[in-house]
Amino acid sequence: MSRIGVFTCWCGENIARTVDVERVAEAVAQIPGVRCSVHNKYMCSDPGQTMIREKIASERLDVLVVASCSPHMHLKTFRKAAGQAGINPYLVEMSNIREHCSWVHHDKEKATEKAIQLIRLSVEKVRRNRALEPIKVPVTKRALVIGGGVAGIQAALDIADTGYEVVMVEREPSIGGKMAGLSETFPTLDCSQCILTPRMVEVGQHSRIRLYSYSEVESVDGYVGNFKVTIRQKARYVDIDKCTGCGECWNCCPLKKQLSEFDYGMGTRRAIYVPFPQAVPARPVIDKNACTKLKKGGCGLCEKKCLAKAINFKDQDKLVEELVGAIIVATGYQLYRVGQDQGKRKLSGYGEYGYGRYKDVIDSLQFERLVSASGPTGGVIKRPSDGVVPNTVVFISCVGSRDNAKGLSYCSKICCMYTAKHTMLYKHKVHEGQAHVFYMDIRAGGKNYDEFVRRAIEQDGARYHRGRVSKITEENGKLIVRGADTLAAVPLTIEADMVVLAAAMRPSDGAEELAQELGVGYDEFGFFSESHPKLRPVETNAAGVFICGACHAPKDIPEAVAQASAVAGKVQVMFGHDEMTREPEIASINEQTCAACFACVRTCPYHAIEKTEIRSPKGILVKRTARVNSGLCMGCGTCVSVCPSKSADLEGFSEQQIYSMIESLV
Amino acid sequence: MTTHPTPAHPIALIPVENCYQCGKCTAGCPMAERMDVMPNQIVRLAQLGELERALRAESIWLCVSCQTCSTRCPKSFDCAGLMDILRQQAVEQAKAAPSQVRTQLFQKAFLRNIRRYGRLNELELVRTFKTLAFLKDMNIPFLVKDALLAFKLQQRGKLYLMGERVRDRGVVDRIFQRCL
Amino acid sequence: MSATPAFEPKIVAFVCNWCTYLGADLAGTNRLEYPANVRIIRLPCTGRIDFNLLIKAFEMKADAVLVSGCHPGDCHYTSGNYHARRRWMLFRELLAILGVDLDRIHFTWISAAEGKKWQQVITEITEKTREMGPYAYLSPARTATDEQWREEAVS
Amino acid sequence: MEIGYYPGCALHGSSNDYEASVHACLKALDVSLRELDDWICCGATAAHSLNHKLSIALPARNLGLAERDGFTQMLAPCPMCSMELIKAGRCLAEDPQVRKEISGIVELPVTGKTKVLNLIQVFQQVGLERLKSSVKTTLESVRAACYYGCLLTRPPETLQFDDCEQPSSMEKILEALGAKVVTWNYKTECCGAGMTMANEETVLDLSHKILSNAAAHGANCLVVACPMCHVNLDMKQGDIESRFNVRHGMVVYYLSDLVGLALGLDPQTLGIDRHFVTRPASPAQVAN
Repeated sequence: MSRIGVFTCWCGENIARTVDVERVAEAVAQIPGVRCSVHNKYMCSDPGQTMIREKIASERLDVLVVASCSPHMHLKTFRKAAGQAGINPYLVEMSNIREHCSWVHHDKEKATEKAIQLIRLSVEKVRRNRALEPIKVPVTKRALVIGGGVAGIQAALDIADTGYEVVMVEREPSIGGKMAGLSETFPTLDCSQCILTPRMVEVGQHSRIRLYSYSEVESVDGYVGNFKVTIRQKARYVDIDKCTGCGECWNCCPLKKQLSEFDYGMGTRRAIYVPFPQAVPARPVIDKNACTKLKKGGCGLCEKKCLAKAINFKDQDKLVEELVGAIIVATGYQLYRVGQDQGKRKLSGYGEYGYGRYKDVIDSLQFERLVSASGPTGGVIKRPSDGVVPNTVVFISCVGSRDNAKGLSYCSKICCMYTAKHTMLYKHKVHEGQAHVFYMDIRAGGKNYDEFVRRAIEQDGARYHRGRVSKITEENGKLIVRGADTLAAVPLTIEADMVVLAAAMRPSDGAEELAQELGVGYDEFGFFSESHPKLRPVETNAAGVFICGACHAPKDIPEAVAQASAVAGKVQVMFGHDEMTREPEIASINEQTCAACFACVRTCPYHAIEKTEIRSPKGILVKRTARVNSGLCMGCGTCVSVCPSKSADLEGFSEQQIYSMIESLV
Repeated sequence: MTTHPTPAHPIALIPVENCYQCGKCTAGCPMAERMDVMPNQIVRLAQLGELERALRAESIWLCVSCQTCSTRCPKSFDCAGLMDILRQQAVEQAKAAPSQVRTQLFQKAFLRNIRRYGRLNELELVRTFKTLAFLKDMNIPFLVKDALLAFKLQQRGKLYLMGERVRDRGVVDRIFQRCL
Repeated sequence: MSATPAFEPKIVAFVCNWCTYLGADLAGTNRLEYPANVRIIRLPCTGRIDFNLLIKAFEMKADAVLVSGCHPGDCHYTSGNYHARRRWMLFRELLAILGVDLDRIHFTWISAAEGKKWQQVITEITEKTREMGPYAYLSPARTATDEQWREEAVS
Repeated sequence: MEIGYYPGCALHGSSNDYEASVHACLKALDVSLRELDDWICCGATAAHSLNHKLSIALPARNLGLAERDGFTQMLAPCPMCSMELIKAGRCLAEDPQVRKEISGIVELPVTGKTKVLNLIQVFQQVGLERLKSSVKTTLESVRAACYYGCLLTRPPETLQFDDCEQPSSMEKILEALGAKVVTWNYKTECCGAGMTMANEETVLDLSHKILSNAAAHGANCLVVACPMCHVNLDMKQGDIESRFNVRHGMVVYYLSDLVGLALGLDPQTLGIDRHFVTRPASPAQVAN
């Protein structure tokens, strides 16, 4: 029989105002097994914790219930206090009589009655708790970074510079991500490539970073500290070790008119190409959907020209395995494809803006390439249809963002800023030009951000109209933009030469599949979920998996970089230990009673249950059984509820405990 | 989701607070240029509970019910539906803008017409409408304006001196009685 | 008027630790008042819900049971809530056969951000259950031979 | 194929050319129309502007008649009628309370289960292949601007027909008949609809823009599937021309006119000679 101590907290007035704490303590003292029932003004305070420690000693208590706030608030506090007094931390439970009782009820009688019941429930549970030890697992001190955009680069360099190895996987032929294609960045207007490319080179040359470009994560097995990652290296048809990057091949390729992905279709490339001159690795790739040799067996000119013999038309996808202890997801974003198929998520609409039909209606990333000095026009703003410099440009914000009907309900956060930047860059290049912006609200929170927007308006003369655009049509080479200026309360039609749509930020293609592979939560839009929005912003609910950058939510470069460094810090903390501990409240299988139906194996979301065989010393099969891998089990308990033979159980939430909790409610 | 009208719809049931005043309704409205109060302002007035001004606005009578606003609304707010309700209330409360009286008279004449015959009797509709309008504004050119049109229609066999009527006119009248 | 106290239904809520429990916490933080009739049993995940638990709750004189977890796609454990829902589909017939009044079982998804929804759900269920009146569930196994059972169990 | 038919007031009035065209054309395609017995007016804009309940009840009466007569599908060639009927049908289907109340008002049990079709949908049911194979005279010289107006596609959640911003169903039919279609900007802009009488200025203004844009994009005729659009663009074209001092001379066809011509029917049968703006006598000359 346990000696149970119950400690009821007043939480100042917070609990005591509606719950008669003294009466609770008296009532609880009557429960069989309760040796000590006391109360204190602030149980979590130093005097409160001292009281707990003293009572443990004086009453020889061996299990505790603290009735105060939510266990999410202070369970760790009280378990630690109990641990210091020599009680196994897992023999402490909490009753939530604040959030679930005193704060939500006004009737003192009922609230007091409820508090007593809640404590009784915890008492019934705690007396069946078992002493547990945290699970220790070894740590492989290598990190995987998925995604080589600015966030991934920052995280990788920070971790590698601390002395740990990093494996980076980038889907595209070069790292650099979206930022590599940007022109100048707000609010300082510094050149994007100038600040990014040196970092890209660092990654490419770092002795502790192994870069897999043009590769994707195929599968992830294992658990925190011990992941086994399979990486698919897509056939590049160029041996990047032999290749010197001399450029003979892409200069001789006769297929000149391939639309460049890097330029978002605004420029062209060859069938063998380096996406952009500063690419890392600065090695070409062959577009198998364009190359004549790969499609029909002709040409082969590049192979003949290559002195390094690096071209390999027989190249195939390769799978490689890497062992890592932590995984960092930095898969970034893509733009809402205006008025076009958005893949699975049935986002449709914006037929009224004519994107895809009118050549001079472009999206914001395309505009970035138009103003970029390294872009297809050499930084001269020429509209796509006829190469004429546009005299009037309309910028439309919130395209897809904040549009529940045809798009996404959230704000993409950075569009207000880059649209202001676009108007400035445009004005700086086309002095006579007029920029119009249709906006709903200007969201320019951040250091020097609002000043930046005001500069666009006051100095560079961008005309801001508060209203959405309803329709764009094309008439005699002009785009007729029908909007409204709600501040002037007028409908407003502007004849523009070009229209730039600030399309919403969405997670990259494949983000959801990756989230599922990693066991990380994601929201309805496909953005990865953090473990706690305030206190664990870069961790996920899958231990050992971290997130940074726009895969988590729309964010700008400074924020993505800050998050990336935060992730690096978390990984360094993890790698600072040779072993790591995990919560021991996990499932177990009674192998004696297991009927080997393996329903648990099929339902376990973590693939943490394996089929095993018990053999006699002579190797004769005694029985087959399921077995929990304690490194993988996260303790959800799904196996317990599906087990027909009741052989599965969960520490901390055992069958016995839950049934006796229910029984205590009589 | 767009709210579908139900037979009883006090204005309080319309989720006007869903509108975030982006102005796309005004931007796309074919009639906005002629309106005294913009569609988004009409919604705004409804949000503020300033119905008086909305009910007296000419705009609600200029609205052609083309539904462009409701169709493109990013919040799926049924602005065209709100216009309907405001029109109904404006008539009920005798607040309809005097300058737009013709539209009201036309619609009243239209309903009177179908109440009587069950189907539209175009010639009689024009006659009723013109008479009502004339009694209101004594505008002779407007009264006789479409006389020539009648001739042209007749030439094309499109003019029916006697319109159709339904057999069960009783039920039509009773439907009107129950609804009005 | 009458001296008999109003019927106060007993509602047992099985909630997951990561969404609904936190949603209820949020209701508290925001001081959203609701009837005191609910007793929360915290589970790691609704995937842990075994439908025997529901029967047990009704045997223990619960008048209504609520099962609430994370929204689809939001499960802390990736898919526990789907398992719960799938099993509910399978087991509801069985519960009906066992004589459980299915109208007294409620399923919802309440996220950690939905304190307001928790308040509404609890208020609605309490009101509904109050209207339905007390529930005296007797499992078929227990009805006739309750005593016998207990004896057997003891021995 | 037999389907129910709700002509609506316009087709039994000054838009009798549309009715002639629809009848002749569908007959040639072996679609027989069974007119709803003793149908009443749908109430149109007047009802939904002045009395909401009436705007449900009037179409609901017709839906009740259709259910009584066992119609599963019913063509309403006027988009105003079809929209009102569909809207009422949705209201009825969604809410049992409404069903009960309205059934009482209209003195007929009504559930809203009858599927109401616009003219384009009937052609779609006939099928493009069938249309293609029935062509007797290809419409080679036709360069049509297909005009949908407001009510064929809006409100989209209620009507669930075609893309409300870039509809293409009429184009597909005309292309199957060998006609050329032009890309233009005013496909779904409003022509002023039922305001013809009460607010003529507006109608002339809006319709003028539509006619101009169609011509600017190289169309030699407009194609509509709405009697009100036809009134505004055809009958009022003279007024538009004198108001804006321009010469449009734009022939405005009903969709069924062009289908009929392609099927070898003569313009008189299709009622084309009753249009205000006329030119052609034979299909070959349709668009000269």
